[in-house]
Amino acid sequence: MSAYVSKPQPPTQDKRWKLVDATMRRLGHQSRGLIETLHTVQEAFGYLDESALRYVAMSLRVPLSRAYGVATFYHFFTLKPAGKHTCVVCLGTACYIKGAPQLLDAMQKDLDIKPGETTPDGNVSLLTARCLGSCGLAPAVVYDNEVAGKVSPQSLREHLSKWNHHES
Amino acid sequence: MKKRLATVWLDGCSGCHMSFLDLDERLIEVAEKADLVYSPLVDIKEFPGDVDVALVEGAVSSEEDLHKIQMIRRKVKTLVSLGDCSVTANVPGMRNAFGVKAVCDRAYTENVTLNPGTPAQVIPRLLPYARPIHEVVNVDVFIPGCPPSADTIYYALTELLEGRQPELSAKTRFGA
Amino acid sequence: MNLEELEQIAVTEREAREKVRHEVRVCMAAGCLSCQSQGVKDALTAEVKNRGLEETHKVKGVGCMGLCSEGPLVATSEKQMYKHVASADAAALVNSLDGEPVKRLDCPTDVPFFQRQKKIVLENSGVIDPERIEDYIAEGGYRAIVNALSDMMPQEVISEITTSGLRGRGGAGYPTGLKWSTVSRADGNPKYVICNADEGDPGAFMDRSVLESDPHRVLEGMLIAAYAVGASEGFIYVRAEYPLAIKRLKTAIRQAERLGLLGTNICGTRFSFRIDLRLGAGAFVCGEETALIASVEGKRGTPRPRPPYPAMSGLFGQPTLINNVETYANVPPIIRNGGAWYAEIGTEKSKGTKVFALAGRIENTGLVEVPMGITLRDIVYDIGGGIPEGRKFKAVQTGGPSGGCLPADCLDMPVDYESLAKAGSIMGSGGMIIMDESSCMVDVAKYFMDFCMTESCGKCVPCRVGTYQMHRILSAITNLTATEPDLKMLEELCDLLKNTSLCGLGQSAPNPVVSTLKSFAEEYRAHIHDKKCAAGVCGAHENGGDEKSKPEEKNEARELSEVGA
Amino acid sequence: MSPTNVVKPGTKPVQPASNVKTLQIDGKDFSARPEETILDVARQNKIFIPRLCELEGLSDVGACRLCLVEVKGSNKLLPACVTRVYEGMEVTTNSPRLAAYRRMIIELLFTERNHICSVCVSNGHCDLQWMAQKLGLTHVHFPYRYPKANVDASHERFVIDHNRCILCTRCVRVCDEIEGAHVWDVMGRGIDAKVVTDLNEAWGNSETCTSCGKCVHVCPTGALSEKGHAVAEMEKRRHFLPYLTMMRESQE
Repeated sequence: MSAYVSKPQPPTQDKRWKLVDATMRRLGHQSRGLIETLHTVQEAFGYLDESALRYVAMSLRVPLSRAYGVATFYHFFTLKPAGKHTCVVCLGTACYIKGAPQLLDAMQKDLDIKPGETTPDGNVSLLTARCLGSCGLAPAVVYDNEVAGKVSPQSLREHLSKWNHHES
Repeated sequence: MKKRLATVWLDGCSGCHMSFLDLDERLIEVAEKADLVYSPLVDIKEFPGDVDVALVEGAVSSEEDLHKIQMIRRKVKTLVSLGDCSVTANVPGMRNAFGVKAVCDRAYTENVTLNPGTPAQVIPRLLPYARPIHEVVNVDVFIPGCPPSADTIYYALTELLEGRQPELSAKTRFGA
Repeated sequence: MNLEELEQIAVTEREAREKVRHEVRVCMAAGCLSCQSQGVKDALTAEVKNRGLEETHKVKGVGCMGLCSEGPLVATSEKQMYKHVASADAAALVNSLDGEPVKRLDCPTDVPFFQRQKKIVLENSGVIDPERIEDYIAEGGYRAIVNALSDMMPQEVISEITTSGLRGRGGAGYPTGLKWSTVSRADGNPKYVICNADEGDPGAFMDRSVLESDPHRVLEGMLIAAYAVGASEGFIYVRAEYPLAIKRLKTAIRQAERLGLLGTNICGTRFSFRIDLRLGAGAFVCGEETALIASVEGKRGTPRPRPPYPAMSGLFGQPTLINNVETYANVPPIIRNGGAWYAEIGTEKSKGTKVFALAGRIENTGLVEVPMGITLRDIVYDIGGGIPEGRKFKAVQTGGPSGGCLPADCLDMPVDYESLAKAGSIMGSGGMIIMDESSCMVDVAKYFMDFCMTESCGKCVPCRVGTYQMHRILSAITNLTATEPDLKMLEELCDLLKNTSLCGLGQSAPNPVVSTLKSFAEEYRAHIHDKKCAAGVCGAHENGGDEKSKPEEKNEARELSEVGA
Repeated sequence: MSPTNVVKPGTKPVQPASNVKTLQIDGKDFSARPEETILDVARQNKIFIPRLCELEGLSDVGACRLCLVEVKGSNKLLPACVTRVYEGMEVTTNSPRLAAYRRMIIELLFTERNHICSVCVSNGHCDLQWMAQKLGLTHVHFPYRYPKANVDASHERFVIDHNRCILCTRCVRVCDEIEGAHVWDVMGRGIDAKVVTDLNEAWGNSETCTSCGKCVHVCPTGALSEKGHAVAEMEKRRHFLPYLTMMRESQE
């Protein structure tokens, strides 16, 4: 009982927990701040692991299963760390019409990963987005945090090979 | 003119046939109305033509089942799906979530010391899924139950032999 | 802050502008930013600085100019527009300001794409710097709320909105005035105002553009709404996928707070209102108002049955007004110019203008604002410039996953809420995807069903399992393995989902299927009976990468989605 | 018709009826208090309306869609469990159209997971199975999905078999609203949604579960069961629910 009621401690000494704490403080440590807090955790750590979910749930007095339910309901949150690079292929209607499926095919052929997966070496994660809102530039891809428009399978391959040569 | 009746055993435990035999003395009554022209209970090898009513027990699990049920559908006026295996795939369908390979490996390779390996001959090849027969051919009457009781089968059969459509939902259900 | 102080800011800003001889506006909305417009702006700024022209030449980052496919776009105060501008063009552009325009970069503005538009919501887009509140004020911004606070009763504000005939721009077209008046009459304190900026339609980017180009307009619309219904707290629920919009909204809120336009006792009145952002986290269903409310409350975004409607019992059980970005963006001009002025634009039942995002197989992709009642043909061929590469128009998809595909014989139909609904689609939030003969309509229907299946929240049975079953059938059709009974089953499921699903997502999920079945039935028949796809999209080759099966392995076609952990 | 004493959770204890609404259900006249739902009135008067997610004593979610009824003047079908009565309301609880929709919804539930009645602990005591028969279902004409779903038997007394779960969320609600532990919730979404305990850990390791067993007994199918029961032996006991609700309300 007392363990539950006393103030939860961050899982590690990591400074980034201060950011998370700040968000929770701003939201008055209320359960309604769960999603905002998870956004902060995801931004700070790149993903939500069990200890993070537990800490946030305890701090905001949200049942564990509800925190887990929320974290898995929204596609923006991930429970696993992403690769060093991320490649987000937009699958919005405009991009679909203009050849996004072919981009995915190319990715799958070259890297042998499906959307949502990371290459075994942890270098590249392939993600899909429902719509980046860059429909005028269809098909669009986000390389790390940079949006690229009118992407062809060839230009996609060029970009991927850059990642593979430089850093892996 | 007596009706021509057949019973068929696909992938099932034969429990539905046992339940059919539980008609007991009513079998004589049935025999007065219909000739049993094909059945695992009688010694006839070829499925004959012009069958009025066929009761089919079991799911469609193998290439042989598939071939059989398609052939039977062509030769039968009223095809009856008898029992949960033919209506829902039931227990034979429990392998569906795992895939054929895993199931065969478990049965023929893992934990087997003598000649491990899935037999390639004699045994008909399994289809990727064990399926209810109505997913493969058109079915006219459904009698769910595991097995349907003798009373249910009797009711359905007498109605069908009299040319009426039985109303079965009040008499039986999945798992009954 | 009062009207005089506001006017003072506007005057100061305008005087500063007058000192500038040339203004060079570089588009800094997401579309152009993704083609390196930041570099263009930096190059131009450096060029001006190097030549020591900072006094007379001003380089300004502005919002969306509309023609996203030609970006980066640059415009000058001399009304010259340039397309595909690169950093290397900076010197040439600066030279041209006092001479001849740069011919090779010229983007003509006397074409229908610009001429046929009527800008109300987008009036400041591409003109003002979205990160400076003074720029918005100089264009008459915040005058509507300051005026309303001093001269109008809340009831009068609502009555102006009612007179204007404004209807919800999020899709369903519910009369805005009626909604406001319901919330204002509802018992309960506090009341909330929510702005739905969770633009989730795949193929729509109107709201993002408004937020990125003119965020203060949305804040002012919300302020007016809050005053009208008696709310003291507001939330903007914005997609986390829109980082730039979020950044500009945060800036805008901070600036408005600093000037006392947000906060307590605004303009010295008893009206207080604060706005907070809530970030969406990637769930289309959160566009549904009860799901959105659940999400703002920090819960899973699942809808609940209505009634009670949010107007009576919404956020935290309190009366809540929810409108979308474009609806709020229409409010300041209506209050400024009067409801009657607005009601003169558009058709009898659909007033005002609508912003559409044109995309797909069309020459001019980008953002356009047109009066209601314009025909689809005018939008596609005149404004949109028609279909590229001399191909033939096949269909236009409106309303996203909740909408439908309209064939060529609908082209002369006026664009308004009723006509679109009658034709089997919906206005939706404003995405318009144009398709030519290279698109297979069954494949398009499958694409939208895939979307609805993954976005289904899973609460109600018809939507959760029905979308799965429909997607399975559509996959079979596009794999050329489906049979006639599959088609019958598909129609049954359309009817079931429409009539029994809990929320709008499930109820409208069949629309893309129903509309393509109606207008392109022969394509379905060709797939099922002749095993042919005229567009060459379906069949042997894998598309979308989501099919594990090959056509010859019919029995494998059923996907096995992992449920177990 | 006599008004009932049962009060839905989530609604305030009712003041003496200030006004009474009269309505018609299937052509017969009834009266009800304004806070009552169509289902309340139907239940008091022994009119059958099918439903699976609803359970007396728990809050209503309107999720299974089986209780949809036709109301004159409304172009939409309305869920009886959450739709309040109003004066002059005319309700039709059954029609060929409603019957067809209800059958399809039950069929969809059967296709969603692996419901093998013949080997289920709840065979013969299952709300889904019973409802299917009641609605005249003899087979499922939509293809089955055959998902791979797991069974968690880590709890010392109980088992959850996800093959049988229909996501009615009764377990989630009873644990939250009655027991107050909120061990259960739903994870994921759409067809991949699933009930979980805590952070999707083994039930037996749950720090929050009080092992009270309420979830097991409100579960409509064989998804939640007590250990030690063979096929068809798991009978659910739900009499505690209205009692607990009543006692809780009398304390307030």
